[in-house]
Amino acid sequence: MLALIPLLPFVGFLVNSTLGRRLPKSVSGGLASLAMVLSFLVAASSVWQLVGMNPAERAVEQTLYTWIASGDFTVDVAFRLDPLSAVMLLVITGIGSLIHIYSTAYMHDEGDSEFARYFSYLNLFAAFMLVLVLGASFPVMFVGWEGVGLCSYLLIGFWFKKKSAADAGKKAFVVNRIGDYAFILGMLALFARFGTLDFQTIAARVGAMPVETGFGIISIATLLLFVGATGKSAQIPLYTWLPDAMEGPTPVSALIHAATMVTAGVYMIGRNAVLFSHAPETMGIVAVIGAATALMAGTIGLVQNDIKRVLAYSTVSQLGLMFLAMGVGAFGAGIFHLYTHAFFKALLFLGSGAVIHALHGEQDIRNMGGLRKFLPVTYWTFVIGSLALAGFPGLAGFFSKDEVLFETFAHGHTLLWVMGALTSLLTATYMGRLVFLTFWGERRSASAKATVDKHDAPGHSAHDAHGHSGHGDTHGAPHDAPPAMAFVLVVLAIGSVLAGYIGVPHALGGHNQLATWLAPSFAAPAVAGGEVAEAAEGAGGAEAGGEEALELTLMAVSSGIAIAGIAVACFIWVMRRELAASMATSFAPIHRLLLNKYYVDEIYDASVVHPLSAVSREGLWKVVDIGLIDGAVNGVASIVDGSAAALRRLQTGSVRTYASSIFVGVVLVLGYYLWR
Amino acid sequence: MPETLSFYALAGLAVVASALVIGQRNPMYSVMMLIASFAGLAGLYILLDAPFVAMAQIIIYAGAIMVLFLFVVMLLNAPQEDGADWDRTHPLRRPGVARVGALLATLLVVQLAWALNAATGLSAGVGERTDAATVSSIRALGRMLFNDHGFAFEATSILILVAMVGAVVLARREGES
Amino acid sequence: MIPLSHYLIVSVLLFAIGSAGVFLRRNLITILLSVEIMLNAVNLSFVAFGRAAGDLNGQIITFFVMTVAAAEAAVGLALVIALFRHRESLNPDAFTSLKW
Amino acid sequence: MDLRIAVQLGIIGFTFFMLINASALLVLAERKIMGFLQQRYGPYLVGPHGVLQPLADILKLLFKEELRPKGADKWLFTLAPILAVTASFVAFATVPWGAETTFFGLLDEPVALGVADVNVGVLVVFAVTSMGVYGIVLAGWASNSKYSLFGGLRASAQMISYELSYATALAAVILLAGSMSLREVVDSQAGTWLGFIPKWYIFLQPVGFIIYVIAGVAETNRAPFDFPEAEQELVAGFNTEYSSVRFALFPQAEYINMVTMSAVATDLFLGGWHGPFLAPEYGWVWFLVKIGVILFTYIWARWTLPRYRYDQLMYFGWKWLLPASVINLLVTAALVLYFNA
Repeated sequence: MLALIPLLPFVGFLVNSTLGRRLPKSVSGGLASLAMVLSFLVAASSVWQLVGMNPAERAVEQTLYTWIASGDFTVDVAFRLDPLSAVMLLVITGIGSLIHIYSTAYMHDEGDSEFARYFSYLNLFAAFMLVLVLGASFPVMFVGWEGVGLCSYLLIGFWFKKKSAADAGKKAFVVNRIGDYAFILGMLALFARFGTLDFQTIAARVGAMPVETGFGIISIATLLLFVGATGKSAQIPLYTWLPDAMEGPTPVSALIHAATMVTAGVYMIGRNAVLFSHAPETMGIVAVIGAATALMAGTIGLVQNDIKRVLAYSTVSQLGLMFLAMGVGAFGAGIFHLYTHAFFKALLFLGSGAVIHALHGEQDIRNMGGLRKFLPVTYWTFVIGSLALAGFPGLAGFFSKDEVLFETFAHGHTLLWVMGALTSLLTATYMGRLVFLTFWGERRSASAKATVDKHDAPGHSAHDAHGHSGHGDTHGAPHDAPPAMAFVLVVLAIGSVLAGYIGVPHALGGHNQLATWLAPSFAAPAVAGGEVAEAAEGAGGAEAGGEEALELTLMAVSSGIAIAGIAVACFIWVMRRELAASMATSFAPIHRLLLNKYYVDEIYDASVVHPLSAVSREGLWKVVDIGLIDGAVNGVASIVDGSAAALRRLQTGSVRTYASSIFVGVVLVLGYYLWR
Repeated sequence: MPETLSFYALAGLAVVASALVIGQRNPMYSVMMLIASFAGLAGLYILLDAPFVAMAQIIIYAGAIMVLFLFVVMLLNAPQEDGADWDRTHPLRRPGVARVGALLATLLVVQLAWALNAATGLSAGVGERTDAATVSSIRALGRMLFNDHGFAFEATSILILVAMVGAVVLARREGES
Repeated sequence: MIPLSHYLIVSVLLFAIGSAGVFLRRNLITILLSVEIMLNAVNLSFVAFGRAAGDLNGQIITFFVMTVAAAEAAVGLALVIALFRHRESLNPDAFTSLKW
Repeated sequence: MDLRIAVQLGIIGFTFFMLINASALLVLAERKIMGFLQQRYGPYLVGPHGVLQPLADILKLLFKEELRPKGADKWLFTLAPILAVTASFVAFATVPWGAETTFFGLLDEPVALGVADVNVGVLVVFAVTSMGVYGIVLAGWASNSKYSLFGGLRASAQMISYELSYATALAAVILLAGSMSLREVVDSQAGTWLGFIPKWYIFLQPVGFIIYVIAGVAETNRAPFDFPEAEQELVAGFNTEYSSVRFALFPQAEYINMVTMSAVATDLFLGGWHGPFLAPEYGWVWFLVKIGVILFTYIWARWTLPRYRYDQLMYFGWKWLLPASVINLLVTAALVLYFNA
C-alpha cells in the first residue's frame, strides 16, 4: 500500500521516459498528472487510516525486502508512515499534483519529446521525494535524498542548451555533493555509535541515553547530518546554488526549490528530532545558522530585480526560519511553517510563472508594472500569497511564522527572536516591493520592448518564453493565465488562506492540532503512550496560562511588523518612487553589497574553486597523472618492449624449432625424474 | 603360443609400417603405411581384450581420418617433398636444428627404455591379474563413458564442432562468401 | 601371456618414430601423420595399462584421444590446404613468416 | 580331423563360394532385369535364356591383356583392386546367414551358419566396409589419369559422408537389440506380435531402414549415387584405366558389397532367417528370399532413377540424411529408455 505511493509516479516516469516522445503532449502530460493525483489519493487514504489509529502508536510500517544483509548489519527497504511523514506526504503529493497540472499548460510550447522528458523528470522527482519521506532508515532516505538531488540537477539544467542553465545545474549538483558527503559521514558516525541506521532503533537507543553535554559523538554525527541538510535546504554556507537554480522552468522552482526538496533538510531534522534534541550543541548551531541565513537572505531579497530570484531568496530566508525553529527545539513549529510555506511559496512561484508566461519570458520586475488590470487572477492570487508569506494576520503564514517566533522567544533565545522578527519585517517589505513593482503603477515597458529583447535573446525566446511566441499578437496586451494555471493558482490561494487553521494556537482559542498530531514523531518511541501527550505539549510549546499573554503580545508585535513592512514598501515603491533610487545612491556601498549578494559566490570562487583547480592542474594532473601514472604505464610498456625485442629472436616461425624446444623440455623433465 | 606369435606379428607390422611412414618421401605411401600400422595396432588392441577400441581404431582412424589425409594428398597432388632451402637467414632456422631434434628423440627413447628398465612389476603378463571380461564389456564401457566422463564427452562434442567450423573457414578460398 | 613391458616397448618405439618424423620430414602432411603415430603410441600404452589394471579408463581416454586426433586432422589439413594455395609448397620452412 | 571343425571349414568354404557366385549371378540378374525394365530380352544367346552369359564374360576378362597406363603407380595400381575385393569378402565374415543347426543330427551339438560370430560383429562389418573405400580411392589415384582421380576423390568424399548416416541407422537397431552381435540381433527378432506381425525391426525402425538402404546405395556406389564411375562425366570413373582381371575385381567387389549390404539389412531389419511356415533348419531359405528382394530393389532403382548431381548428393547426405538419422537415433533412445524404465 505504502509502496504504491512512490511507485505510481515512478511508473509514470518509466512510461514517459521510454515511449513518451511518441505520445502526444496531452497524453504524456495527462499521464504524469494522473500518476501524481492517484498517488495523492493513495496517500490521503493511508493517512486517513493513520488518523483512525490510537495516537500512541500511529505508524504504518511496510518492509519490501532486505536490501543489505552483511553480518549483523541489515538494511531493509522499509517504508514508515507516521504523523510527520504523513504531513510531508500530503504536501508533496498534493502540491505535486497541482504543479503537474500547472505544468501541462506552462510547458505547452515545448516539443513533444522535450515535454515528455520534462514530465518524466518531474515524476521521477516525485517518486524519489516520496521515498525520501517514507524511508524508515537512513540508507533508504539517502536513496531518495540523492535521487531528488539528481532530479533537481536534471530539471535546473532542463534547457541545457542555455549555458547559464547548464552551469546552474552543475553548481547545484556540486554543492549538493558537498552536503551529501557530510551526510554520509554523519550516517557512518551514527552507525559506528549505534550499530544500526534504522530511525526508530536509533531514536529508542538515544532516548535511553542522557542528553549529551559538551561536544560528543552524537553532536558530531548530528552536525554532519546538518551540514548535509544545509546542502539540500540551501542554508549558510551552502545556499548559493538555490538562487541560480531559478534557471529551471518556473514550475520546477515552485515544486522542488520552494515546496518540497529544499525542505528535505528540515524534514530530516524533524525525523531525527530525538537524536538532535540530545545534542544541544548542534541544536544551537542549527538555530544560529537558521536565523543568520534568514536575515541575510532577506536583506539580499530586498534589492534583487529578477522576480524569481526575489522569491528564491525569500525561500532561503523562510527555510532559515524553519531551521531556527528546529534549532530551538520547536520541531512542530518548524514543520508547521514548512507545511504552510509550501502552499504560499508554491503559489507565489506559480504566480510569477504566470507573469513571466504573460510577458513572454520577461523576468525583470523593473520592466513590469501595471499588470494588475491585465492579469486579475494572477494578481489577486499573488497578493494573497504575498500576504500569507508576509504573515498578514489570519493567513497561513501568520500562524506558522508567529509560532516559530513565539517558540524561539519562549525558549529564551531573545537575540534569535530579534533576528527572526527583523527577517519577517524584511519579508513583508520585499514582498510588498515585489507586488507593487510588478502589478501596480503603469507599464514601464511596452510589451514591444519585452518581445524585442526576447527576440534578441534567443536564449530567452527558446526557453522561459512561453506565452504565445510565434503567434502574431506578441505586441498585444499580455493576457491572463490559461485555465489550467488559473485553476491551480486559485486552489493554492485558498490553501494559503486556510492552511494555517489546523495550527491555531491555544492563545486564540484554537488547540494546535498539528502539534498534537506531530508530537509522537518527535518523541522517543521508548516512552509509553501516557507521556506522548505530555511530549506533545512540550513540542507544541508548553502553553501554561501565563504564557498566553506573552504569546498574544508577540503575535500582535509580529502582525504589526508585517503590516509595517508592507506599509514601508508601499511608501517607498508606490508613493515616493524616487526615494528608492535616492536611498540606493545614499547607501551605495550597502546597496552594491546586497546587489552582489555579499559577494559570497566570488568569495567561494577565490577561496575554494580556484585553489582547488590550481591544485588539480599543477599537482594532480601535471605531477601525479603525467608523472606517476603515465610514467608507470609507459615504463611497463617500455619494459615489455625491450624484453620482447630480446625474446623475438626465439620466434623463428619454424615449427620444427618449436618442436625441438618442446622436446628439450620433455627430455629435461624426464631426466630429472630419472635421476632422482 | 599363438597369442605370442600374433603379438610379435602385429607389433612388428605396426612398428615397421610406422618406420616406413617416415622412411620415404611419397606422402601417398606414407598414408598407406600408416593405415597398415593402424591395422597392426587394432590387432594389438584385440589382444588386449579391447575389441571396441580396436574397431573404433579401424573405423575412426583408418576409415575416416586417413581417408581425409588421402583426400588432401590427392587434392594437392604434391607427391614429392620439396627440399628447397627456403629462409635460412635466422640461425635457428638452419637444418641443424632438425637434427638436434632427432637427436633429442633418440635421447627420449633411451630415457624411456631406462625408465622401463627401472620400473618394476612390468614383467607380469598383461592379463594375469584381471580377467578379460572386466575390460572387454562394451556395456560397462558405455556406462562409464556416459556417467563418469559425461562432461569430458560433451566438451569433446564442442571441440568437434569448433574444429568443423574452423576447418570450413580455413579451407575456404579468399573472396568466397 | 605377453608382459606389459612388451606393449610399452612397442609404444615407446612408435612414439620415437613419430617424433623423429616430425623433425626429419619436410612435408607438412607427413608431419601430421607422424603426430598421429605419436598419439597412437600413447593410446597403446593407455590401453595396455588399463588392461593390466583391469580398468576401463584406459580405453575411454583413447576415445578422447581419437576425437582430438580427428579434430586436429581436420583443422590441420585445412591449414595445409590454405598454406599450399599460397606457396605451392608443403615445406614447413616455407611458412616461417607470420604474414605475407 | 574333428568332424565339427570340418563342418565349420565347410561352412566357410561354402560362404566364400556363394559370394563368388553371387557376383556372377548378379551380373546376369542385372542384365536380365535391365532388359525386362527396358522391354527387351537382355542376354539370351549363351545357354538357355542366356544363363551362361556370366561364364562367358569371366572367360573373356581372364584372357584379355593386362594394361597399365604409363606413369601409373605400379604397386598401388595392383593393390587397389585386391584391397577392394578383399574388403568386400572380409566384410561378410561376421554376417550370419542361418540358424544354428545340427545338420539333421549329423552333429551332436549345433553349429552356427555363418563364418564367425563376434560380439562386436556390427562394428566389424562397418569397419571393413569403410576400408573398402581405399580400393577405389587408390585405384583412382594410382591410374595417374584425371578421370580416375576425380572418381577416386568423389568416392572418398561420398563414402565418408554416407558412412555417418549408415552407422547412425545401425546404432538405432543396436539400441533396440541391446547387442552388437549380429546373431543376437537376429534372434531378438524371433516371434511375432499379436500372433501375425513378425517382430522385425523394420516395423520399429521404418525410418532407420530407409536411411540404411539409401546410405547403403551410396556406400556401394550404385546408381543413383554411382558418382565414382559416372559414365557420362568420367568415362568410367576410378576404373577407367583398368582392364582384364584387375578390372573384373571391381564389379566383383561391388556386387559382393551389395550382397553384404543386403545381408546386413536382412539381419538387422528383416529378422534374418526368422519367418513363418519354415522350420528353423530351413531358415536360410527365408534369408535368401529377403536378400533377393533387397537386391532386386537395388537393381530396380539403378535402372529406374536418374543420377543425381554431385553437389545434390553431398547436400542430401549432410543436410537431410544425417539429421534424419540422428533424430531417429535420439527418438529411439528416448523410447527405449522410457519402455525399459
